[in-house]
Amino acid sequence: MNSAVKNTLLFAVVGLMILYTGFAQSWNTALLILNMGLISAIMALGVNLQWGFAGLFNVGIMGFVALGGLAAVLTGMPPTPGAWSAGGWNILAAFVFALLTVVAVVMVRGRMRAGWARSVVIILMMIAGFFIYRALFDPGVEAVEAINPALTGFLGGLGIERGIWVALAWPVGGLFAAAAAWVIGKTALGLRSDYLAIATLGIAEIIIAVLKNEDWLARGVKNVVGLPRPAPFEIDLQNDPGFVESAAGYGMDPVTASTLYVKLAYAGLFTVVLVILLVMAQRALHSPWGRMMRAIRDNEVAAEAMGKDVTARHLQIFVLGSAVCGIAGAMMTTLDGQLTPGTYQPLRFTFLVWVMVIVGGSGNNFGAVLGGFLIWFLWVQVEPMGLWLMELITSGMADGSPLKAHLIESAAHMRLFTMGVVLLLVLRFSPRGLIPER
Amino acid sequence: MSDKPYDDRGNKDLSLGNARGMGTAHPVRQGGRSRPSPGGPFLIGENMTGGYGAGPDILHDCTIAVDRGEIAVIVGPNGAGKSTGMKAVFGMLNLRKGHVKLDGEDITDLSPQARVARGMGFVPQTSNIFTSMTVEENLEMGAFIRTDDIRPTMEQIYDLFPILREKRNQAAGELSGGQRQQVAVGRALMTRPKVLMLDEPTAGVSPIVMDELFDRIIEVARTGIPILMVEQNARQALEIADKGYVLVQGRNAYTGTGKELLADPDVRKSFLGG
Amino acid sequence: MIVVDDIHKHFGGFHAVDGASLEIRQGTITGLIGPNGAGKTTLFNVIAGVHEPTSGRVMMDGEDITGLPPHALFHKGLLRTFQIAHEFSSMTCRENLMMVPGKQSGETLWNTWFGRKRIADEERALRAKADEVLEFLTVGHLADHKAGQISGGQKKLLELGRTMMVDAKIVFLDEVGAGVNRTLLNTIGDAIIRLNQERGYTFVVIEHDMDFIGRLCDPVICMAEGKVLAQGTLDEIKANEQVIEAYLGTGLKNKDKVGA
Amino acid sequence: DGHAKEVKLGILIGFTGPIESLTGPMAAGAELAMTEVTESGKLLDAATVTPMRADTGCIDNGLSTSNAERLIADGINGLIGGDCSGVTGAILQNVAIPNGMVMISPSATSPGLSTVEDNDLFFRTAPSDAREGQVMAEILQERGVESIALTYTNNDYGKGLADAIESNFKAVGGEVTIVAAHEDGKADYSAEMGALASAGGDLLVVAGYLDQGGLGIINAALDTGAFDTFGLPGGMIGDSLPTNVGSALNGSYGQIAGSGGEGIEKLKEMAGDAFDATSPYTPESYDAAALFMLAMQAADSTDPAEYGKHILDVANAPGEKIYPGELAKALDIIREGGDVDYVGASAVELIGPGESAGTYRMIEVQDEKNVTIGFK
Amino acid sequence: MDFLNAFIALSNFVLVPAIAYGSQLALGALGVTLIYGILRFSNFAHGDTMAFGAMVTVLFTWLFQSWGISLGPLPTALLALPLGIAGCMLLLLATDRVVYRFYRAQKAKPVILVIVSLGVTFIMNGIVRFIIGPDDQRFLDGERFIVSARTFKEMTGLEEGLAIKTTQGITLITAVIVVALLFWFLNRTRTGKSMRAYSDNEDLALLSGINPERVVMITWLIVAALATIAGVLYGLDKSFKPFTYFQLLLPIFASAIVGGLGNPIGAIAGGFVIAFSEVTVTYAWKKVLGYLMPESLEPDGLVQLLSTDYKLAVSFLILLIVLLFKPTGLFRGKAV
Ligand SMILES: Nc1ncnc2c1ncn2[C@@H]1O[C@H](COP(=O)(O)OP(=O)(O)OP(=O)(O)O)[C@@H](O)[C@H]1O
Ligand SMILES: Nc1ncnc2c1ncn2[C@@H]1O[C@H](COP(=O)(O)OP(=O)(O)OP(=O)(O)O)[C@@H](O)[C@H]1O
Ligand SMILES: [Mg+2]
Ligand SMILES: [Mg+2]
Repeated sequence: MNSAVKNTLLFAVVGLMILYTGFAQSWNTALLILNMGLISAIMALGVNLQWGFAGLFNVGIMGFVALGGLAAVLTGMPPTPGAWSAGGWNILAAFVFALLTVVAVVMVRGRMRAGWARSVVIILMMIAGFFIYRALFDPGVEAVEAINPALTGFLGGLGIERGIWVALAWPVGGLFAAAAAWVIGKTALGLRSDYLAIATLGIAEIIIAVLKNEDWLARGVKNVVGLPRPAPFEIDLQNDPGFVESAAGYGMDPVTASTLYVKLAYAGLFTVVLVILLVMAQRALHSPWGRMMRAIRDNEVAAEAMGKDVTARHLQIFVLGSAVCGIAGAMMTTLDGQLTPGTYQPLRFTFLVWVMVIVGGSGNNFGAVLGGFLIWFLWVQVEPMGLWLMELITSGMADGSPLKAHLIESAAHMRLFTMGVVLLLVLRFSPRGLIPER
Repeated sequence: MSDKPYDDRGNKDLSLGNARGMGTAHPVRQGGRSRPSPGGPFLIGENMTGGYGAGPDILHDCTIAVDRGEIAVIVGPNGAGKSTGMKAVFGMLNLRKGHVKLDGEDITDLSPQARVARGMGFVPQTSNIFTSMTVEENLEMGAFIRTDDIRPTMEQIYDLFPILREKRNQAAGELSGGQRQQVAVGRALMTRPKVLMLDEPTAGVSPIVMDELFDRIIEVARTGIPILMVEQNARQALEIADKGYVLVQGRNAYTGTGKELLADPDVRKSFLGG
Repeated sequence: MIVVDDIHKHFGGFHAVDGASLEIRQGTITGLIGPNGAGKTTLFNVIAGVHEPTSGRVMMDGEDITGLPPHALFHKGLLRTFQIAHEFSSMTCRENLMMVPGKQSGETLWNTWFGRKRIADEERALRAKADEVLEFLTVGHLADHKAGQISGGQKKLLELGRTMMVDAKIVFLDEVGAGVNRTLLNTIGDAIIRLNQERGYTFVVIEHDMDFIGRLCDPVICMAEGKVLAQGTLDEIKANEQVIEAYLGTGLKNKDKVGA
Repeated sequence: DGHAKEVKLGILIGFTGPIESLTGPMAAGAELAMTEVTESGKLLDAATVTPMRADTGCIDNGLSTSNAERLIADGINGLIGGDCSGVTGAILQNVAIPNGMVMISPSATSPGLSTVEDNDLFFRTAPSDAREGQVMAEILQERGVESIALTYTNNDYGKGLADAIESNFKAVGGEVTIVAAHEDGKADYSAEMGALASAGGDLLVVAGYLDQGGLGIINAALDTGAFDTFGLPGGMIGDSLPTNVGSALNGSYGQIAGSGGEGIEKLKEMAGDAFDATSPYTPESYDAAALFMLAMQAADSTDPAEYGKHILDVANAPGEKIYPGELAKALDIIREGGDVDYVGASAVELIGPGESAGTYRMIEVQDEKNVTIGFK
Repeated sequence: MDFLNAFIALSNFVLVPAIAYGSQLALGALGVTLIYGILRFSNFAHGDTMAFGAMVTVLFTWLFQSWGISLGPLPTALLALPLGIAGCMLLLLATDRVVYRFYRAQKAKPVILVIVSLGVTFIMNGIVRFIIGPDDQRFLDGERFIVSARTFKEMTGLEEGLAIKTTQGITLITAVIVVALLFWFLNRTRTGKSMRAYSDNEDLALLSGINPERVVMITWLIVAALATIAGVLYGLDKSFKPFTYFQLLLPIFASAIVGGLGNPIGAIAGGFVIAFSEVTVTYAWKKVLGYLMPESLEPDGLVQLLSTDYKLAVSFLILLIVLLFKPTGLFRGKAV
C-alpha cells in the first residue's frame, strides 16, 4: 500500500471513530473529543518540532501549557479594581528592581577583577538586593491579595473579553511559553553537556508552583473561573429567539443546537490555528531551514563546522516548539473557561503528549497530529471500553462477589495501563510511529 | 536517520542516557553448539559474508586464517573491512555465509563468550581497555572466564610489560596511548589464549613503543601462540608475517607470504606507498 | 595567516598537544605529518574551535580567534574536513553539499513562510553548483544517494566537496587520502592544487602518504608527542634525525621471523 | 416524559488522581441511595435508578468535560459531581449550564463556586469553606486558644478554608503564627514541619485531607514533638485518622459539617461492611443522590428543568425530617403532597445559592475515636 | 544563648528528618544510577518499581500480621521484605524479558529506552492500583520511637525534644548496610567487577567472556532489591500510597544527577544534598536563633529565606548550579 493512501486511511479511521462516537453516544461528546483532539494535535505538533526535528527531549510540556493558561487569564480577565493602585505598582517596582540588581551584578562582574573582593561585593549586592526586593514585593502582594480574597485578590488582566478578540490570548500564551523556553534553553542548552530533560522537568514543576502559590498573579489554587471566551455562551443563544428559530428550522431543540453551535465555533477556530501552524511547520521543514535542522540532527559536529550555529538552532526550535505548546495551553484554558493550576499534572500534560508524538510518528507533522487525535480519543474512550470489558469478564461472576466489585472498580485504572500498552506496541511493531518520517 | 528505527534523533541529553561504551556488536546468540570439522588451519574464517545488524554486507566471501606457530597479518585501506573480518571471526557479528573453525571444530554458532572459553583472545582496534577500571582490574577482567589461580599469569604479564606493574592501581584511562595498548594486549593474554587476534595493536603508539610492541608480539608468538593481526604499519608487519592478506572492500585482494606481498609491485604501489 | 602560539590541550592528565607553535603562510599548502597520536587532529580541532585549548592562542590574520566556535570560524572562511568522515547520513549527497553555504535566506524561518520565491531561486543556483562539484569529484551519479550509503572513499570526496561549495580562505584537510584509492587521490591532489592556485585557498593537509605530501606541500611540519618537531621542505624533514626517529622510523630490532 | 421507567444519575468524580482514595466510598454512598429508592419502587412510576460512573481525574478538566458530555449523551437525568472544585467549575461552565443539567456536588467546597453564575443548576451538599472558617474560629476561641499555626493542602479547598480560618480567628483576637501550604502526595514534609515548629503556636490547624498530606503533617508533627494538639477541619475528620495516628491524637478537636449523629449513624448502619460511610464526603454523596430523587418526585418529572426548582424545597424546612434509610417514606410523603425536610446523613440545609448551610458537628478525639461533643 | 537547645531543635527538625529522607532518596537514586550506568538509560519507571516492591511487601506484611507473626519492637514489614524483593525481582525480570531485551538486541539508543520505560511506567502504575488500589495503606507496627520528644525532654530536662523514630533508625541502618554491601559487591566481587566492565565497555566485556545477559539480569535483580528496600523504608517512615511513588521520581532523579549519573557514591551524596536543601533552605530559623541570640535581639519574623512552597524549586536550582560548574555532577558521573 502506498504511504499516502495509508496515511489518509489512518486519518479516516480516526475520523470515523469520532463520527461513530457522534452516532453512538452524542454529537456533543464527539465534538468535544474533536476540540480537545485539535488542541492535543497542536501540543503534539509543538513537541514534534522539538523531538522529531531536533531530538530535544522536553519533559516540561506541562509548564508551557500552564503558561499559556496564564496568558488567557492575564489577557482575558478584567483588571481588579484598585489592585494596581493597592500593590500592583509595588510588585512591578520589585521586579524592575530585581532586574536592575541582576544587571548591576553582571556589570560588577565584568568591571571588577576576579578575586575575593569581587565575590564579597557581588554577594553583598545580592543579599541587599534580595531584601530590598522582598521589602518592595511583600507589601504589594499583601495589599493585592487582601482585595476581596474569596473572589478576586489578584491583579486581574487586560480585560480583553469581547468576541473573537479573546483569541488574542492564544498568541500571547505562545509568547509567554517562548520567553520561558528561552530562559530554560539558554541555561540548559548552554551547559557543557546537555541536560535539557531534567531542566524542563524541574522548571515545569516550578512554573506550576508559582502559579499555585502566587495568588496576586492568577489567584493561585483558588482558581480563576469565568474566563471570557471567543465563542458565544450557550445560554445567550438559547435566549436568542433568532437562534431558537433557526435551530427549530433544522429540527433541533435549542439546548442541543446551542451546545453544538458553540462547539462547532470552537472547532472552527481551533482548526484554523492548527492548519496555520501545520502549514508553517511543513513549509519550514521542506526548506533549507529544514535541511539544516536535519543536518544538525544527523551530525552536530559537522554541521557546526559547516557554519551552522547548533546551539542557536536548538534554542530556536526549542522556543518555537514550546511556544506552540503555549498556544495550545491558552486555547485549552479558553475552552475550559477557567484556570485551575492544580489540574496541571505531568502524567496528563507531559507524558500523554509524548505518547501522542511517539505513537503518531516523530519527525512527521501529520503523524503528530494523528497521534494527538488518536490518543486523546483513547484517553477519553478507554474508560467506558474498560468498564465494558470488565463487565464482560465479570459477567459470569456472582453479584456482590468482592472480586467482581474490585474488577469493576479498577476499570478506571485501565486508562493508564492501556496508554502504556499502546505505546509499547507501537514502539515495537511500528517503531517510527503510525505515520513515520519519510 | 529514517533508516534506523531506534535512533536517538541526535539527542545528546545526558540526563536521559549515555551511549558511551554502548555495544555496537551484534554478537552470535548464546546457546549455539560447535561441530567437529577436522582439518584445515588452526583458526580460519572461511568465505565469510556479512555485515552489521541489518546493514549492508561489509565482508564478501572473505577468508582469513592462521596456523600454529604463525603470524598472519591483514592489511588494506581504511574501511576495507579488516576489523570487521576480525570481529566476524570472533563472533561479534552474524555471518550470513561462511564458517569459522578453530582447532578442528566448527564454531560458527558459538557466542563470543564461548569462543573466549575455547581459547581465543582478541584485542580490538579501538576502545580496547576498560578506562574506568584500574590496570589490575583490566587484567582480571581478561581472566574472567578462568577459575584457576590467575596470579602467575598476571606476574608473567607484568614481566612482559614492566610499566604495567608500576601502574597497576591506576585507572587505565589515565595511561598514555602506548601503555593502554600494552594493557589491552595484556588483558587478552590473561585468558591464556590458544590463539591471539590483534587489531592494529600499534595504532597511536610512538615508534619506539611500536618496536617494543612488535618485539613482544614476536615473543608471544614464539611461545607457540598463533597470532592473527591487522596492521596499518603494513611494511613492518609484513616483514614479520608468515602469511599476509590484503583486503579491499571486504574481499581478499591478495594473499601470500609476507615476503611475497612485500615483493608484489601491485601491492607495494597501492598499499605500501610505493 | 594563521599563527598558533604555544597551544596546550590536555585531556584529563593526558597532554595531547603540548606546547605547539607554528605559522601557516597565506597561499601555501602546508603539510602536517607525525606519528599516530602526535596530536595533529587535536591541534586541528583546537584551531577549528571544536576544542577549547587548555592554554595558548590562535591568531588568524592578526585577529585572536582562540575559542571561537566552529560556526563562527566557518564564516571567517576557515573550513575543515574530518579524519573520520562526518557526512549527514540521512541526506542525499546533493543535500550534503547544498546545506553548506552560510547565510542562505532559506535558513531564516521567516523566509520559509513568506519569502518562498527568493528561496526557490537560490536553491536552483545552489543545486547547479552542487551538481557541478559532484561531477568534478567524479561522483555525479551519486547525487541522489543517501550519504550514509556510499563508500568510505566517496564520503571522503564528499568532505572535500563541501569545502568547494563556498569561498574558503583556508581549508584544513585531515587525512583526505586515507581510504581513497590512489588514482582518485591524484585527482584530489590536482583539485587541491587548482583550488590553491586559481582560487587562492590556503591548505593545511594532514596526510601519512609521503608521495602525496611531496607532490603538494611546500612547508611540511612534523609533530610528535604534542610538539612541533621540525618544519621545512619535505626533503629537509626527511633528513631530520628526530623525525626519522619519531615518525619515519628505523625499523625493527627483532628482524628475524618467528616460524622460520 | 416524567414517567420514564429508568432514571439515570451520573456520578462524575475522580476515580483516578489525587483523591482517588476518597471516591470509592463516595460513589458507593450515592449508589446506596439509588438502590434504596429502586428497591422501594416508590419513585415516580416505580422507576429504577441507575448510577453511571465516570471519572474526572479530580484535576483533568478535559477529561471531566468529555466524560460529562458522554454522560449527558447517555441520557442521565442528573449529575452528582464533580469532586474537586476546579473540575466542578469546568463541568458546570462547559457542560451543565449549556445543557441545562442539574448538578449536585458532594464535595466541592470552594467559596468561589458560590458566586458562579449557575442558572440555578448547581447545588452542593457540602458547605462552603467560608462558613467552616467561622465555626472553627469560634471553637478555638471558646477553648482559649491564643495562637495557632496553620497549614493547608495546596488546592482551592485548603486555601479557601485556611483563608477563612485565618481571617476569622484574627477577627476574634487570635494570633496566626504561620500559614504554610503543603502539597498532597509529596514525598516528605520535614521542611514544612520545620517551618511550622519554628513558628510555634498553641496548636496546629491542619486544613488538609486525612488520608493525604494532612496525615503526613500530623505524623511529622507528632514524631518531632512539635505539636501535640491539632485543630481538625472537616477534611481531617474520619475514623481512619485516629486509627492511623493512634493515641497521640487524643485531645485534638475539630468540626465537620453534619447535624447530629443520627443521620450518619444510620448511614453507617446501612453501609455495613460494604464501604466506609464515614469516609469524607460519603454522606454528602448519599445526600446528593437522595436530593435528586426527592426533587424528581416533587416535580413528578425527571427533566432537570422541572425538578431543579424543587431541590431547595425538599432539602429545607418545612416538612418532615428525613434521614438515611427513610427515602421510601419521603417519596410517599411527597407523592401525597406532603412536605419533607431532607436532613440525610450530612444534615442538609441548602442556603443562598444552593449550598449547604453548614451545621457543624464538633468532634474531639477521645480514646482513639472521634467523639461528637456538640453542634454548632 | 543556649547552644544545646538550639542544636537539639535543629537536629530534631532538620538533621534527623533530612538524614532519613536523604537515605530514602539515596537508595532510590542508587537504583536509578545503576540502571543508568549499566543499562545506560534513565528509568522513568523506577518510582513505580518502588511502589510495586513495596506493595508486595505490604501484602505479605498483612499476611504475617494476620498470622500473628511479629518482630517485637521492629516492624513486621522487615520480615516480609525479602518476599517483596523477590516479587519485585520477578516483575523486573519479566519486564526485561518482554520489553527491554528486544530493544537491547536492536541496539536502540538510550533515549528510546527512556520512552519505552515511560510505557512501562504507565503499565506498572495500572498494575499496582489494580492490585492494591490507590489508597493509603498502613502496614507499620512495632515500637514507634527509639526516643520520643517527650522522653527526651524528661531525660535531659532540656526545653527542646529530640525524637528519633524506629523507622528513621531502621532507614539509616538499612541504608548503610545496603550501600556497604553494594560497594563491596561492585568493587570486590568478580560479578560486580564484570558489571562495572560491562558499564565501561560492552563490546570489550563481551570479548572478555562476560555474559552480557547475565550482567543485565543481575543489574535488574539488584535494582529490584534497592527499589523495594527504598520503597518499603519510605512507606514505613511515611506511608504507602502508589501516587506518591510517582511523585518521588523528580527528587530521585535530581539526586542522581546532582551526584553524577552512573556513579553510586554520587547517588548517595546527591540524595543527601537534595534532602538537606529541601529542608534547610526553607527552614524558618526563628526558633534556633531565638536560642542563640540574646533576648533583645530575638527575631520577630520567621527568618525564613523562602516559603516551603518552593522547596522543590530550591533543590532544582541547586541541581542547575551544580551542573553549571560541574557538568558531570558532584562526583564524576558517566558524562564527558
Ligand atoms: N559498528 C558498525 N556498524 C555499522 N557499520 C560499521 C561498523 N563498524 C564499521 N562499519 C563499517 O564497516 C566498514 C568496514 O569497517 P572496518 O572497521 O572493518 O574497516 P577497517 O578495514 O578496519 O578500517 P581501518 O583501517 O580504518 O581500521 C566501514 O565502511 C565502516 O563504516
Ligand atoms: N577527546 C579526547 N579525549 C581524550 N583523549 C583524546 C581525545 N581526543 C584525542 N585524544 C588523544 O590525544 C592524542 C592525540 O590524538 P590525535 O587524534 O590528535 O592524533 P593524530 O596526530 O591526529 O593521530 P592520527 O595520525 O592517528 O590521526 C591521542 O592519544 C588521543 O587518544
Ligand atoms: Mg579497523
Ligand atoms: Mg588524526
